[in-house]
Parts: sequence; structure tokens; C-alpha cells
Amino acid sequence: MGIPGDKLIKMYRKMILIRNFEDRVHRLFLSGEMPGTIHLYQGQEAVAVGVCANLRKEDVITSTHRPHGHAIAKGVPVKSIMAELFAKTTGCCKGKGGSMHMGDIEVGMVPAIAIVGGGIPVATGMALAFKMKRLDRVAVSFFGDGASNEGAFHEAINMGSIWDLPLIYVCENNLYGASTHVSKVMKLKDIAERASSYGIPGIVVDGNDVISVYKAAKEAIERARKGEGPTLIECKTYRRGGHSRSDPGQYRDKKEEGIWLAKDPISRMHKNLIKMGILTEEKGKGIENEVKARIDEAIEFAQKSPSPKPEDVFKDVFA
Amino acid sequence: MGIPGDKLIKMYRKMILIRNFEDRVHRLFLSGEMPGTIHLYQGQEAVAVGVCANLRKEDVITSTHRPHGHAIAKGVPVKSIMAELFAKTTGCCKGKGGSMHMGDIEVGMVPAIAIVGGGIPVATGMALAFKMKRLDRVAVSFFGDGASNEGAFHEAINMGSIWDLPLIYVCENNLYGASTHVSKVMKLKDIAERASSYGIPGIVVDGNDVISVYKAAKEAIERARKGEGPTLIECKTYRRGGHSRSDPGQYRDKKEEGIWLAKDPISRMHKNLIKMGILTEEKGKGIENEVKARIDEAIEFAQKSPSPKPEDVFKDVFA
Amino acid sequence: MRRLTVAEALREAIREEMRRDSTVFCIGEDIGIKGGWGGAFTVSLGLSEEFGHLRILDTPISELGIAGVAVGAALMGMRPIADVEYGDFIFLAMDQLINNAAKLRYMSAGKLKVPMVMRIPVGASGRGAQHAQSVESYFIHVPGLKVVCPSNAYDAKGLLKTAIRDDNPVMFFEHKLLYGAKGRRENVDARAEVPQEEYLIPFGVADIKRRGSHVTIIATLRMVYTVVSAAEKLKDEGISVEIIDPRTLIPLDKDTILKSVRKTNHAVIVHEDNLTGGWGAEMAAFISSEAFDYLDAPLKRVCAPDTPVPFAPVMENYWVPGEADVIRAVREVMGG
Amino acid sequence: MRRLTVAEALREAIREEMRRDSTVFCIGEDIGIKGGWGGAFTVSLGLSEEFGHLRILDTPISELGIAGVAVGAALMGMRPIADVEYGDFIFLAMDQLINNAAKLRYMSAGKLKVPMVMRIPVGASGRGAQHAQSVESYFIHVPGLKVVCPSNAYDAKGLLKTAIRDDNPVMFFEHKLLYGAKGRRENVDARAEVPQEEYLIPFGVADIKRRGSHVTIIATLRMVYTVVSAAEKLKDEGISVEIIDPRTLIPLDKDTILKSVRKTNHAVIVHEDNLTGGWGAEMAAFISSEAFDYLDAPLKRVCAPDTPVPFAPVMENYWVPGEADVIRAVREVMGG
Ligand SMILES: Cc1ncc(C[n+]2csc(CCOP(=O)(O)OP(=O)(O)O)c2C)c(N)n1
Ligand SMILES: Cc1ncc(C[n+]2csc(CCOP(=O)(O)OP(=O)(O)O)c2C)c(N)n1
Ligand SMILES: [Mg+2]
Ligand SMILES: [Mg+2]
Repeated sequence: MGIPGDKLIKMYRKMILIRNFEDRVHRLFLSGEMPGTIHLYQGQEAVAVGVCANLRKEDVITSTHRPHGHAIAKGVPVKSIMAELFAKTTGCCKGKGGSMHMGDIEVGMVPAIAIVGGGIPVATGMALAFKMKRLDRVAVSFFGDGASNEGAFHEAINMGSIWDLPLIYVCENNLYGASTHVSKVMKLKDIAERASSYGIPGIVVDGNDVISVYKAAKEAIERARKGEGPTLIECKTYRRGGHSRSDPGQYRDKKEEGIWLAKDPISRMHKNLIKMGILTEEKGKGIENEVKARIDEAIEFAQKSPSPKPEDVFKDVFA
Repeated sequence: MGIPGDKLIKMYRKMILIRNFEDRVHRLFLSGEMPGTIHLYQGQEAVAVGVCANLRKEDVITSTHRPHGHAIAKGVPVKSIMAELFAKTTGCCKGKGGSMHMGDIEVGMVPAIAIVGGGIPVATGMALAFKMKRLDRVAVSFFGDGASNEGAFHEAINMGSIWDLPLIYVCENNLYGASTHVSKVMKLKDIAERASSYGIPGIVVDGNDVISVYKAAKEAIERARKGEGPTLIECKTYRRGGHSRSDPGQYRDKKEEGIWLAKDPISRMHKNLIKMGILTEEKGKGIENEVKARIDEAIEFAQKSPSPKPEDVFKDVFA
Repeated sequence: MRRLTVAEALREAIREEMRRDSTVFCIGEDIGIKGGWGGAFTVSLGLSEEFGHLRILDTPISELGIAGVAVGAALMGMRPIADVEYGDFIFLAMDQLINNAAKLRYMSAGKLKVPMVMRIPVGASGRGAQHAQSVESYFIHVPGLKVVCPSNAYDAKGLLKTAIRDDNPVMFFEHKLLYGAKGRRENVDARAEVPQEEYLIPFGVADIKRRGSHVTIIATLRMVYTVVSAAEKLKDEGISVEIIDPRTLIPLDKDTILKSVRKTNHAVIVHEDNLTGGWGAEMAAFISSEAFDYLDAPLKRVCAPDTPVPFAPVMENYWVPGEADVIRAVREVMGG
Repeated sequence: MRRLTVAEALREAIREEMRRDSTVFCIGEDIGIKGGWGGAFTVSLGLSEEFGHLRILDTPISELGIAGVAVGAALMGMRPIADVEYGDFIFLAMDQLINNAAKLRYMSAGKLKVPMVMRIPVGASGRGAQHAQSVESYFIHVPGLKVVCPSNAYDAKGLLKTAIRDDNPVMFFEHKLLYGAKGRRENVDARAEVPQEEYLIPFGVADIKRRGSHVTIIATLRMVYTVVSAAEKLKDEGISVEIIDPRTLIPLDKDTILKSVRKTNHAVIVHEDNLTGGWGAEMAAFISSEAFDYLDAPLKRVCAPDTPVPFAPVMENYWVPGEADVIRAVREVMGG
């Protein structure tokens, strides 16, 4: 299938980074050291990483209330993500955004839009700009299963389709919108089927297998770059934890949980890489340690960074 | 196929009534005798009539900016429609509604909602009420091809589907949303395909054949009454005139126009009925004369009716 | 008597009304899921056990659809209590609320009515710009809608019951930090004694939270608490504050407000919403006109600045009008 | 000089800016269709012939999508001019405008900008409740948005050009009866002399339509004409009216307004929108505070009543504030 080994390792490292980053963030939150709220991406790492591994810096993404994984995968510096979570001026939004608006346009990520579905039209508009300016850039919109029931999904994908925009719609179907199981709110097996409403390809991939995600995204992005229009990619996945900060997720069926947690994208990739001879246990440990050091550094950086001044409230309303 | 002859005649008469009613209304408008604006239903009569022939008085419909046909088909008295167009107190909305908000809940028609797509969630909610109250009533939402690109379409049909509501979504695809050809704004041959996004049946019918419409609606309504959920019926049709009052429709291809005008639902039904031996030319003339007399009467009634008082503005804001 | 939190009081109001009237039902996201949270702020917790999943109806994430479906159900004689999880999402539902809920009665010349309640949590609570807005002000401008803003558990229950029985669409605003959900440090204690016996609170009747003679302060929701504690401090300076919580913005108890201002000759209006075009503007315009000859000094509005809501607590705290802001405004109005 | 209609002036502004800057484009329903109308009010007629169908981009009927796509395109350096066919449909797009267009710059701490124009036709014109609303007032309450309301062709052109070049989202309100579309009896003549040479009108600079000494009237859009003719009549009664058209509500030219009111000591605010919570409330609040010592009488607002817009012309005419209403208010303010 021809993904070079170093590319695979890079993806693996990113997944490890996201996982460990959020482990720490979760603990910092629970201990009251971080303000606000968080929605963890753990369990879905293969999606952000597999998709973004195909993107260039100048390509852009929109994200959601659950943006840490997308931010790390798209290359927002971990320090500035951490500082933003700590509400510091060194954060990527200088403390104005917080967890739910994480992003940095300098690496191609619009501040995450926490209105479910709200990023889909925005990504579509960015892709329109690329087409109008004849730039070789693509836009990717990440959103959830729940978001696919919003009108924004319908209107935007239709527009992306009729104008053949350079654009990928990535639906991360983690089976739940907050506490609500997907089967309660749509009569469909695959959300990808909705693509047929817009005459674009709809593809289902195993969202816990970073290689499958990578390949599907690669193909879709190539189509997009060639001017052949958008693709809807549905990634079947699962979040490891609750919906947000303190949610124990009691609405989830234990059996379902067991099945899915066993499909963890990181241990799978780990096993795969070892089988492929690309990774050794030792090298794996090395990556983990390196990643953890980076996170420690980020935490220290964030904690030492200055808080905004109250009067900063008045800045940045108008250009 | 078993539709009794008198039922067919009744439908034919309704179609003739709509056609003639709007002929007159159009002239009254152009001559400046009527205020406001109008959107004529001419050419689409078979849809409203074929669907509503299956409905009982207590069943309800929502309509659009183009509601005269639906109103007549659902049984709103012609006099009160005419009076409403003349902005008189005897109108079905006492002059508060006008052409675009025609309707009378007493015969099961909500005042037409002129926000494109806006009636679809409302109809869905009415059907929900019927289900909750365990009433043997159905709701029908009429809307256009253009409306199917609104978020309201997506959100509402999904809800109608998951709750198996007693409901029919009737999309009148007349090939245009205002001046915009359907092929410019969606990459789909049949809007009915969109039903698959919601896991409900999507059916295409010849919207210029009242018998086909009648049958498709009958089946869908029976399903709905049995609690088997909604159906999306796409009726392929065409408006004879412009989008609104003074629109010459120059954006339409002459050839396309020619083909469609030749498929006029009324002359087709006329021919059919004669072939079936149910109608004679003479009887046809009789119906036409009778209908015209009714319209004359309605105009006279409307013209003689009192105008609202300015202070009526303040009435009916709150219950 | 029992002290209930706002969430408990709202839940009780809903439960009582649902028992009383089979046409009342709840519709919204995550409101009835087994093992779930009873909506974003626990208000409907446990209700699906009693009333089932049709009357506590979980929806897709489709705010426009929810509002529109509620309108349709209301037209057919149901009494939906719809909700959005955060007030910021109401902008998705504006068309159905403004163009349909508020107008269908009028368009039908009184043949229809739309008895629905839309529950809308508002207020900043550390979540950033899209989960923080106070959106009441948009709705006072919509003829055909009523606007309710309870500041404590007692009012919340009595007003919600009235809202449910009202034959018009009622926008019911709840402040996130007043619910009393457990364990949130920032929470304000909005619990109140709530009688076992049924009671309703009529719309259009303000509550005078504190009698005073020097200045009238009008505030709603969370700001009532800010003002109450400011008034305590101002007392030490010899300034006697009268505090009015209008409880409903539409209809508005103009009499009580005017009577107070005509007595104190000074007025301050406090809301958590942005200044420009907030409901404080209408209040100020109305008082300035109707109590023109009684005002000894220009009235003041203490509001959030005209910026989105920032995330960092240090900025958000500054953004939300505080006790010190109220005290400063009162001193200025009193010519201090 | 040439006299242009508002529609012509807007079209010229768009054409000039599109020639000047290749990032400017139009996006909306029915705006560029061959044989079509150039949008609901002819503004973009003929432009697709010059600029092609990508830069005069016809959309599906998807207002939320249009606004969101415009936001996205603006983020990537385009300058979209989006439109809705009637202002009443803007409620479908509120989420993208309020939660994204107005906030993305703030959320990004200034790293992003959203240079887009949203064109919004407003005003009652005989079409019933859902095609008649004046919706400016909702937007003055949204930090991050600018609000523009031109009353004639000259202003329309100069302000639209400024709006297109502005780096912020600008809500641009146009009154349906001022476009000057041919053959509409009800139309008000809003044509004006428009120079061949390029000009821009800065935001935040009010236009004093008429100098006077007894009373200041502030009005926008169609109401400017109503007020002008009322002022003529009032002159005969010996009342000298100063008329101010703020032209932009955000930013607002507070200086000009205050200077005038401090001179005339009387103020009347006129808008076609419903009274309660309209922009007149903010204007009244602001003047009452800032010119408190100068007002000899309570100011008056002349606005539409708090009802939806009725269809029947006899009711709609009554609903829209008229010359007689303005005259009555002025007399009252002047103590007549
Ligand atoms: C418009 C809107 N409605 C509701 C919410 C509250 N909310 C936040 S996340 C969420 C669930 C989203 O589900 P999904 O799209 O599947 O994303 P996931 O959380 O599973 O990543 C909800 C309902 C919101 N943020 N925005
Ligand atoms: C939300 C909304 N957007 C735009 C319009 C303006 N408009 C009125 S009718 C129409 C075309 C509707 O097309 P379709 O749904 O196909 O219905 P048809 O007119 O063909 O019956 C448009 C764009 C509107 N009334 N509402
Ligand atoms: Mg999900
Ligand atoms: Mg059509």
C-alpha cells in the first residue's frame, strides 16, 4: 500500500501525542487547575491524524467543540494549545478562545466552532475562496454524527457539491451526539449514504485504523485538488471517555463500550507497526517518553505564561 | 385502478376551479385592482388536487408562497380566498394574511408560510401532535424543489422519519426556484433520492397526471395512517407562467417550456376523462361555466366586502 | 419549607404541569436519555421515567427543527416545552420563532394559537464566546412573544407553570449559574423556599427585592444577586437602594418601575448582556420618557461591554458586570 | 450630474469594486441568472455578463449556507457581498452571522478578519408579515458587526463601497421602496445625483438633512422622507426641524446627534421598525443620558406598533409611521 515507514511513525507519534496530551489535560481539569470545560478526543485520534497527514500547512480545517486532536494533528504547537487551555496570553487565541475555540490560522486551523455543524459552511466557503483564487489548497471540515442532522450540514454540502469545491467533509461517527445514540436520531446505517443527496461520493472507513483513514482521505483530497469536488468520509469510531469533562457516560451500553475500547486505534497501530517491523517496543517507549517530555514542557510553559489583562477584553472586536 | 368516476370528475372540477380562479386573479392583479403580489399555481394543479383528494377535513396541510392551489384543493372557500386577496375582512385571514399567507385552519390549512422550507418543520410538528394524541389524522407539507435545499427540509424530514410520524412530504419539482434552474443548485436527477438520507421511501411521480399523484399520495397516506411513517413524494411538474406577478420567465428555455406546456395537467385529464367515457365536451363546458360563475360570485362578494379598519392592526397579536 | 434549586423547581413545575395536562410535553436534545443528564442542566432528569420517551422527547441536534416542530405541535393543541442546550444556539431557531411562532396567530387573524415554551439557558460561565451569550434582548423586539427571566427557584417554578399554561409562545430564559447544579464553584445560590402547594406567578408583575428610597435598580437573572450585594455595601455609605426584578420583560410591569423611579428619582439598569441595543436600552428609553420630570440625574446602564464573551476567567469576570460596577454607577447617579 | 436610483447606485458600487479588486464577489439567490432579475431588486442585473457566474454566484435557497460560505470565503481573503432576498429571511442565517462572522476575529484574538457585506432588504411593501420586517435593530446588538442604512442613491453607493473595503462584517440594510425599481406606485423617490468620480462615505458620519433649531429628528431609510415632508408642514406652524440621518447605526455619529440635541433641546426618533427594543430605544437611552441637562421635554419615538406587519394596505399604511404621526409627536415634544 506504500505508505513510507517514517510517515507511519510520524502518524503514530501524533496519535501518541494527542492521547498523552489529553491524559494530562484531563487530570489538570479534574484537579481544578484548568478553567472552563473540555471535550476529549481520546479514541478518535486516528481520524484527525490520518486525515491531516495528507494536508499541507496552507490547507485549512474547521473543527468542533472537541478540537484538541484536530489542533495537534494540523500542527498547532502543543505549547500554544496548552497555554490556551490555561487561558494565557501565549495561547493560540491569547486566552480569548479556550478549549472549544482552539485553532491557529497560521497553521491552517480556524478557531474551532463549537456550534454543532457550524463549521461545515465555513469550510465550504474557504474551499470556495481557493477555487476562486485558483489556489492549490483544500479545506477539510471535521464534524460529528450529531452534526449531520443539522441544517448546516445539508445546505453546505449541497453547495460544496454543486460548485465542485476542493473540500473534504469528515464525519466522525462516534455513535453518540452527547448522550444520544445515533440510532435514536437517524434511520440510517451509514451517514455516508447522505452523500447521495448531493451527488458526491460517500465513503465509510474504519475510523480506528489510521491507515484506512489516511488512504481514504488521500484519495478524496486528490480528487478535490483535481477539481472533482468534495467527498463525504464517514469514519466509524468511538470516544474512550465521556462526552465532556465530568461525564461518566452511563448512557452507553457496557458491551458496546467493551467492543469499541478493544479496538483502540493506538494499540492497533502499535501492533501493526511492530508486525510490519517499523516499530520496536523500545522505539515505542522512546516516542512515548519524548512526547511526555514535550507535554511537560508545554505545561510548564503554560503555567509560567502571563494571564491576559482584564482590559484585553476590548481588543480584537473590530479589525 | 379503481378510482370512481365521480371522484375523478370532482378532481377535474377542482383543477378547473384553480385554473380559472387564477386566470381571473392574474388579470385583477395586472389591472391594479388587487394589492400585494401573487405567485400563480397554474400548471401544478394536479399535485394539490391529487394529494388533497385523499385528505379528510381534519387532516392538515402546510403551504408556501404559492398557495392558491393548495387552498382551493384543501377546501378553503373560494369566496374567502378571493376576499383575502382583496384584503377584506371576509377573507380567510381577515386581510391580515394576503396571498402568501392564505389558509384556514377550519378546513385544515395553516396560513401559508412564505419562508421557503419553513412549513416543513411545522407540518412535522402537527403530525407529532396527532401521534401523541393518537388521532387518526395526517399532515401534508407542500414545498418546492428550491425548498429541498433548505436546512429546514433536512432537519424536519429526519425528525418525521425517526418518529414514524403520520406525514407526507410533497415536493413539487417545477424545475425552478424563482429564476434558478434546479440543475444549477443540486447534483441530483430526482429529489426523491434525498429520502434515502432519512431511511424513508422516496417516490417520483408525474406531477402533471392527477391520477398518478392521487395514487401515490393514497398509498403514502395509508402508510402514514398505519403508523409506518412519512413518505417523500416528488411530483415532476412545471409552472405555466412566471415566478410571480409580472415575471416573464425569460430565464426559461423555450424548448423546455414548449415540452412542458404541452403536458398541461388539465387538458390531459380532460382527454383522459373523455377517453374513459366519464366526461363529454358538453359536461366539460358545464363544469367550466359553473366554476366561472362561482368565481364571479366570489369576486363580487370580495369587492363588496368591507375593508379592515386601520386599528385592526392591534388585534390578534396575543391570545 | 423546602429549599429547592432552580433546576429542581423547574423540574417540579414541568412534572406538575405534565401530570395535570396530557398535552404538555418536553422536546429537546439529551433531555430524556436513560443514564443521561436530563438536558444540559439536569432540569428534566428523571422525567422520562415517569412520562415515557414520547412525552420527554429526545431529538436530533436540529434546533430549527425543534422549534418548528414545537410550533406545529402547538398549533394542533399540544403544549410543547422545547429547549436549546445553550442560548447561543437559539440563533439557529430564530426563523421558526420569529416568522412562525410569533406571527401565525396574527396571520390567521386570531384563528390559531401557539402555546409553546422555549427554554433558553443564558449567561457567561467560562466556556467562551459561543456558550455564553445572554440573548433575551433579541426577543423583546418580537411582537407576539413573551419574555420571562426568573432569578430564583420560587419565581422559576411559578413563572414556568404560568408559561406552560399561556396560550402564546413564551421565551423562558434561565441563567446557567443559577441552576444550582452541584459542584460548580461559580454557582450563585438561587435556591428559595418553594411551597408544597401549587402556585402560579402572573406575568407582568415585578418583584421588589428590596425597598429603598434613593435609587431604583432594575436587574434580572444573575444580576439580581450582584445588585443585592452592592446594595448592602451602599447602605453603609448611606445610600438606600430599591431593587426591582421585573421577572417578565414582556409583558413589563411598567407601573411598579415608574412608581419606584418617581419615588427615588434615580435609576440604574443592570444586565449581563452587551450594552448597545440590550433590553436596558428599552428600559432606559421608557423610564426617561415616562418619568422625565422625576429623574434628578441621567439614568445609568451597567451592562457588559460591547464585545463577545472572552474565555479567560480573568477577562470574563471583568466582562460580566460586577458589584463594583454597580456601586460606581449608583454613586455617579447620586452625584457622588 | 447623473441622477441614479438606489438600485443603480448599488450596482455601480459593486461593479466598481469588483473591477478594482478581484477578491470581491457576489453570492446570493437569483442574482446572476441569465434572463433573470439580478436579485430580488435588480441590484446585480447585468453583472454576471461582465464578471461571469463564478463571481456573481447563484446559490441554492440556503440562507444559513450563504452566510456561512461568505464567512469562510472572507476568512481566506475574499470579500463576499452576500444577500438575502428579503430581510425576513435573515433569521435563517443568524447563527453564522452572530456566532461566526461577528466572533471569529475575537475568538482568534485578532488573527482573523471577516471582510464581508451582507445586503438585507427591509421594510413593508404590501407583502404580508413574512416579507416586511425591518430587522436592523437585532444587529446593533451584536458586537463585531457594523450596521449601515442608506436612505438615498448617493449614500447607498458611497457607503456600499466603504462596506466592501471594510475588514469587518457589515450588515447593509436597503429599503425596498427606495430602490426605485420601475413601475411600483408605492416607491419613494430616493434617486440622487451621483458623481462620475469615485467617492466613499466613511462610516460613523451622520448626514444633517435639514438644519433647524427647535427639534432634532433622527430617522433612517424610508423614514427620512416621511420626516422631511413632515418638517415642511411643521415649518408652516413655525416649528424649525433639524433632521439627522445617521446613515450608519454602528458605528454611530454620537457627536453630531448630541450637538444637535443640545442645540434644539428636543428630540424625536423615527423608525419603521416595531417600537419595543428597536434601535430607537438605544438612541433614546443614549440621548437621554448624554444630553440629560439639555432636553426640555421627554423625547419621543415614532415607530411601528408592536405587532407583526399586516397585509391589507389600509392596515399596513396605518402600521408604518406616517407624516401625521411625526407631526403629532413633534407637537407633543414641543409642548403643543
Ligand atoms: C448547535 C448546537 N446544538 C447543541 C450543542 C450542544 N452539544 C455540544 S456537543 C453535542 C453533541 C455533538 O455530537 P456530535 O456532532 O456527534 O459530536 P461529538 O460530540 O460526538 O464529537 C451537543 C449536542 C451545540 N454545541 N451546538
Ligand atoms: C427562506 C426564503 N428564501 C428565499 C425566498 C424568496 N423566494 C420566494 S419563492 C422562491 C423560490 C422557491 O422555489 P421552490 O421552493 O422551488 O418553489 P416554487 O416557487 O417553484 O413553487 C424564493 C427564492 C423565500 N421566500 N424564503
Ligand atoms: Mg458523535
Ligand atoms: Mg420550484
